[in-house]
Amino acid sequence: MNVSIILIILLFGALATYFAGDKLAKTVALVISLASFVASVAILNQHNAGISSDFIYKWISNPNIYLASKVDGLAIAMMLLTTALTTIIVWSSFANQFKNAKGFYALVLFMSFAMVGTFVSADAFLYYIFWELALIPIYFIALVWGNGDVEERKRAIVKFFIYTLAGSLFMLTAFIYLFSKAGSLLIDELYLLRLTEQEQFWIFGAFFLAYAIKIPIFPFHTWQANTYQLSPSVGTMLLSGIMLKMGLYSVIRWQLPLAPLAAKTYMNIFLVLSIIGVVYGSIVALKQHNLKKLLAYSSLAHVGLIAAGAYTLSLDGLRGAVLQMIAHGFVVVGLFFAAEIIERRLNTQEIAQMGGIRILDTKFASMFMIVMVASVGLPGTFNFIGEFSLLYSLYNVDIWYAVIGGTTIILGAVYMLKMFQNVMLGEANAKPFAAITLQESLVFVIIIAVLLFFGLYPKPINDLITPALQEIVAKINRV
Amino acid sequence: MEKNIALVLVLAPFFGFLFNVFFGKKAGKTLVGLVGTASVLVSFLSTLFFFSALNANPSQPVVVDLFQWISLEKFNVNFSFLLDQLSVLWLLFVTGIGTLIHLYSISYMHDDENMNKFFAYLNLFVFFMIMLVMGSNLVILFIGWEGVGLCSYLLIGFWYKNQDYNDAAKKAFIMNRIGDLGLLVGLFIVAYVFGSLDYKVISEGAYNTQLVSNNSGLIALAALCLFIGATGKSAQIPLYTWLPDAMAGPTPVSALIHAATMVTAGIFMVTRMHFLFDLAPQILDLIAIVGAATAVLAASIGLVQNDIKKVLAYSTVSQLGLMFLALGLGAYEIAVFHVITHAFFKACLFLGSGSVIHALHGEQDMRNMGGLRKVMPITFWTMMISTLAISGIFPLSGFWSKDEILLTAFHSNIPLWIVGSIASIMTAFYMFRLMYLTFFGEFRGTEEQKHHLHESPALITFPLIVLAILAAVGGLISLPGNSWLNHYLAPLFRKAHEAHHLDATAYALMAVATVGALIGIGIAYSKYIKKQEVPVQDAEMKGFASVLYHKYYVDEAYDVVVVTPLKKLSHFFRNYFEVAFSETVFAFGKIANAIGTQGKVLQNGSVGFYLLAFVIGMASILVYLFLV
Amino acid sequence: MNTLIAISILGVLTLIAEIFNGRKLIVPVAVVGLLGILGYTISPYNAYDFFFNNMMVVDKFSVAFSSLFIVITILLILLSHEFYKDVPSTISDFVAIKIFLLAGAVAMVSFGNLAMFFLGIEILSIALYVLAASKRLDLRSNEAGMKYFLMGCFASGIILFGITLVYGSTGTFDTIAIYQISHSTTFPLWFYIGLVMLLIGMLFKIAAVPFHFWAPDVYEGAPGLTTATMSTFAKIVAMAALFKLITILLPSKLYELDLTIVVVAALSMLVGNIMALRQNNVKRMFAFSGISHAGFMLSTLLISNNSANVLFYYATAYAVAGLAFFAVVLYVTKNKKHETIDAFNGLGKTHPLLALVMTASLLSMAGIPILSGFFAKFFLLNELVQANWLVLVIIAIIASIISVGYYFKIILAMYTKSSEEELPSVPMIYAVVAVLGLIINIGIGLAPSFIYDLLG
Amino acid sequence: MENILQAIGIENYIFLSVMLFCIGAFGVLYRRNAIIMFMSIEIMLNAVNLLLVAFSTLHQDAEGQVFVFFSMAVAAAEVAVGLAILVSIFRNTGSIDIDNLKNLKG
Repeated sequence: MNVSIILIILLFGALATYFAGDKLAKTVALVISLASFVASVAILNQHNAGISSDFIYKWISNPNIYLASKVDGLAIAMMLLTTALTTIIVWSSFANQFKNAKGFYALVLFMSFAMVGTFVSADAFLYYIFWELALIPIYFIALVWGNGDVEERKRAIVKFFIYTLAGSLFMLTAFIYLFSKAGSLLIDELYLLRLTEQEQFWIFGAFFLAYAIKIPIFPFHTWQANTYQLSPSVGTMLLSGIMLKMGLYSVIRWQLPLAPLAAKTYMNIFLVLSIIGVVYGSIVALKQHNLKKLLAYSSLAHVGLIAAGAYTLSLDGLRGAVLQMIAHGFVVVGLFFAAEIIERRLNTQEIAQMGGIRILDTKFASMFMIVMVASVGLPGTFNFIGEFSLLYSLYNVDIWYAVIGGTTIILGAVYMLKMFQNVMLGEANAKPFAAITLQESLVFVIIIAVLLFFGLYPKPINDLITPALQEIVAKINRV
Repeated sequence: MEKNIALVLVLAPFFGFLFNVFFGKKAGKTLVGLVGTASVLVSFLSTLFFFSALNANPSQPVVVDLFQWISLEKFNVNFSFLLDQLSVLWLLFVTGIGTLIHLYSISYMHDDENMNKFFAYLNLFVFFMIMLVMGSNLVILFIGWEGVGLCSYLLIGFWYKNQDYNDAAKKAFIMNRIGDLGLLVGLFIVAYVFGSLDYKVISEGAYNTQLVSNNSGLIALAALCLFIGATGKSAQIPLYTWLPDAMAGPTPVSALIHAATMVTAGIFMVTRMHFLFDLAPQILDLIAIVGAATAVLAASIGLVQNDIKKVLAYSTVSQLGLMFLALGLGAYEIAVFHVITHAFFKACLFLGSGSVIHALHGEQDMRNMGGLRKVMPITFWTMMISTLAISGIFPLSGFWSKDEILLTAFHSNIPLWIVGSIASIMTAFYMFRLMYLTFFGEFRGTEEQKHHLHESPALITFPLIVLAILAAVGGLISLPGNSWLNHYLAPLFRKAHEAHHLDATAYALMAVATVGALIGIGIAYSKYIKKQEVPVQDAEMKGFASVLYHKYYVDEAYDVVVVTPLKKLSHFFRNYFEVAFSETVFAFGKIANAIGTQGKVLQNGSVGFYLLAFVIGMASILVYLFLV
Repeated sequence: MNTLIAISILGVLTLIAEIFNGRKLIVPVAVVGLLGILGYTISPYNAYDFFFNNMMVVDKFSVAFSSLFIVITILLILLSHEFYKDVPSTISDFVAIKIFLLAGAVAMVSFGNLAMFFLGIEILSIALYVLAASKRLDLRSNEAGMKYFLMGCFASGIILFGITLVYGSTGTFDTIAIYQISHSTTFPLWFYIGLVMLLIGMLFKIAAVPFHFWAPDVYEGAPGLTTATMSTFAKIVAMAALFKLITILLPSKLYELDLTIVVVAALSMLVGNIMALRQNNVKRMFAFSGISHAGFMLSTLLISNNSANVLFYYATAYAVAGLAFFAVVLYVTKNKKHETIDAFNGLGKTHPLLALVMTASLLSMAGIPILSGFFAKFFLLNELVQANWLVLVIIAIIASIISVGYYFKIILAMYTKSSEEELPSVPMIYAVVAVLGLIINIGIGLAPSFIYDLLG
Repeated sequence: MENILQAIGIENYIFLSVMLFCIGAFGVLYRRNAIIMFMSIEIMLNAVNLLLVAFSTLHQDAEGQVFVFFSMAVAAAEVAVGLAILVSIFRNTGSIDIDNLKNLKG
């Protein structure tokens, strides 16, 4: 069994969902996403048993392009993250009534398909195709099923699309250039290239544009807050939980090993930008009145730290980045789901109109609280492991990076606690707040279980990703 | 066997927590209290097991290695516990006092609708505190460190309907996190220098002269960072302002977390890492100075506070300052000694004040109390003993521990001794001021309150009595000249710390200290018993008293220096930077659109113009290709 | 060769059918006939033949492009059936003209003699003048026809002058002979001047900047189906002819000429896309979009390897997307005077299938993967990088980014606005053409080699 | 024939044709009457025809002259279509001034 089975499940699952009709769509989507998750686990088992799940077929002979996948521990980890989160996200949306649900869930699965594809591709061309494909569904999800004023939404979503596409096209140019050098776009053959520093600089820069916009790294983040705010929660979760990780993953898989010289020479610039993002995102988050926007800026801060870890080029940094990517994926989905739960009941995202929810629903408050403290990296949660490794790797580069990047610990607590206080605490809200349903709480339970389990016992993930990351570090250090 | 008991020790409170969270509502209040208390008691009993084992075999600390936790390139962090003299000692009073306070809470919190939550949080706190103390490396300590911070946050904001309480909780968490960052950076430096975060490895590294001399700068920096962490948790200058605010929480919380256990974590950590601090004498000096300054600053604020718990809070800050003074002087075991005695009498005082507040249905302002001595005899007498102890009256526990600190200070640095002594005199004054205002004179509250005055039930008074006894006799564990504590802790320290001999200087100093305490008491007596003064209303406060009452305006200063600029910055970023970035991206689109709009003018519909453009285009191509 | 004859006969037959009252049969017969011709054309795929003293040359290039033209014509004729429903009396004329257009197109890609080329281009042009002005009561149509006619004649004059100069310098119209002469002896400067004038005339036909001004006006004014014909069919025919002219006549690569082409291509990409941003009329917008695609296709002249393949793939992708696009546009704007974007409001809800086709076509033209337009751009840019024209690649990328802006205007209208009026039900034939376009679009995206390797 | 061509020189024929061509082109550019524009275009085409014949003679090759017939036929067809369009315009607007045709722009 090779990894294409997951892609097939998701792609045909998307079609099946569409043809299942509006009523059945979400059930079918859930089954499909669950199936893809099970298949991912099967791939994981196969990987642990030492059996390769790669595939390679010739696709286009002229120019030389393959349908190829490389399923190492890193790819499997990301694949598991994607399929698990897709399942959770689909499940979390069960209480929502979408118009044209069949289209909606088909797009969700299609997006998942594209993201899995991005993570497993071993041919740059295939990778790029998946990378771009992932953009289309989220564009429609945000546009058609989004909330807020239509004109404002159009402005924000189109900006998001064109902006990210613009970045990606420069990446495509870089790949084309690499192809002209290597005669193939298979990742292993690209790794063999010996590029001059000048060439690497431009390639690194082109990649950076694509990834910095996608991740996003300060100051390329301007699409983020509005898009998150205006997308439906499912879209926001997909974007923040998985799609951001595509950028970070690509930094690790493509950007650093392909242009190691440039990475080493200009490392500090990117570290500084990433760390500015950490502080800047946190500070901007302090004064947000919109819950989803606040979470968006917190996301900016968190991914800034992850990116900084990746740009340290050290094993600790990369490992911390991957761990934190996974942890952040779950946390951010949990946070946005909390926002969604509130929005379902109070019909607002404005923090000023919330408050006093804890009295009305203590169960929800507790679960929200756990996810929140996980997001501020409390030890014992998964996020702490990632944050610890990341900050340690930053320290090894320069103590000031660790200190300034570490302010996220403080500022994160500031805005998160403030948010929690204004949203949940205080006198009871005048508006009624229906108790959290079993279905909703199950989502939280799963997320919390993941966060706590891996917070205490991250070894399985660690063992999974470390060999792959060691290989990548070796590639980075090959010059 | 040992491993299992250690796990029981750690997990018992956690199970208590789980029980209270999931079944607390259904189980009923009695069962909640029972399970909560019993789980801590189990831990206490387990600790006793280790204590006896350790006494039998002092050189063999128990190490419980569970599993590999965080892996880094150069080292791994294991999930493992270390039960040596220091941790067992700490565990003893954490779980011991914890049990008493749980017991106390059964009655104290009985009327609260969320009693199960309260016990859950309290159990969780004990769990994290045990982790903090028992961890065999700095990262496990850090789990506990942040965990107790979280519980502190939850418990301070326990009455979450009141946003002021929530503010206080938030403030506590955030100020702690500032310290935590310091601690974290300290961890990184230690890991970088010693290649591990395990206490054992670090301590071995610390005695490796080669390693140390190569990294002396970094080690000092590490010590500084760790100390910054300690200032957060243990409420020292400059991060002490959260502790007085933290009194928003229920009183048992103040007793357990904000007096006896959590706030001593900083001292624990410094003692734990003493080998590192020993290598950085300049940082030790700094610690001593900060400690002394905190002691006197907090004491002076305590002089004029009217909220009974605020007085105790500032007293705690001040006493913690004294402990840091001891640490800074390198007298770790003396600091530990004071931690223990302080835990006894301060817990007793807080619980006593809780008893008073309970009797007055939530009244905390001492101006509205008075004359409670007759109505609440047990509360009065237990508190009196503790007050005498904290004031350093012979032969109660506080006398011995405080005296040791001042003695050490006198031997190494006279100005520090003077500062410490002033703080002690002030302590005696404000504690007796508290006692006089609360228990003597006439009752100044409403008739309604007066009608309901009563002594607290046995569940409340029993812990008071136990703690009062401990506060009275606690000094026995480290008498000058024959210190059991020093002997017990000796395996921890490579260079032996001998207890001070009782020479003439020592006796003289004891006398001076006692006289000082008596002077403080005397002033309080003359002011509040003889003249029957009652502190004036807030608005009438004048001069320096007003400055003191407003805590030197430190909160306001922090507001101006840190909080407001941060808010302004956030505002500025949001309203200008964000807009600028956004508009920059839009600008590309706008430019293209603007060109498009202008271009429409060219597309004017006139065939003549089109042909002209055609000809010009053709001509320029031909000219370029054939004439240039 | 026989292809051309067969097509002409078919054209005449369609006209005759009118006499025998066979109107209803015209479209089916024409389509079946063309399918037969298509099969006949493809069958000797690897043929390399000369006819009538080299007047016609049949090679892979001509066969491949002729087949493509035939396919496009079939689709256009299918659309005619519905489009001219209101004026059934003229259907034979319009079908016949389309078939004659095809004859001209085939001549333009299989010429072996400049006379044949000239005839082909004139057949094509004159047929288009007629089509453009075919709504004779509509002033806009008249204006479009007139503008196209005037400028087209002017361009024809230039082309003719260019042919004359080439003839003057070499003494023959035969392309093979010209090629041999140009490689063996030296000859006057006229030759190059002639060649450049030919090039300029053809640049006008493909609507490259700065010879593009006619295109938006004519596209807007002409009847919808004619616009479709001009923008998809005529553009790629002209481009193929230009490509063939340059490759067989230009003796050696000239840096200056390449640079000229680069400038023209870059300007076309940029001007086309930027101007399209502010258009509100779909046809006009598509005209500007076509200008930018002309720029892209023009860049194939710069590359040395696989250039014919790239052009063929690009042309196919563009034509397929364009036809599907117009199938939807024709339906949506059926009863409207102006083809504004508002006409698409709410299409996503009322006709999800058509909206999907439209979206796919637009995304394909914008170059979003898995659709064929992406591969077309990828192949092109890939070869451009190999040919060291990185500057043009960057400009192409920027142009692509801009293009997304206006393609999305239509998508936004379809999915975020709600329609004010009821649209009539979808004519079967439009849906068929649209879906066919979509299938081919995705199909050649999934298996690009099928098209890309055709020309070897 | 040959002698005349040699006597006059092919260059002069080319100049003449180019001049005629340019005159025609300028005519198209400057005049706004559609009929006159048609005539100008005819001048352009005929200039080319002239040149073709000259080259044909130069090369002693009949092809060029044959080509002229093609070109004349094509020109006739073009003008026929053009006039038809013009008639249609005249019916609609009552004018043949090309400057009236500015509805399509922008």
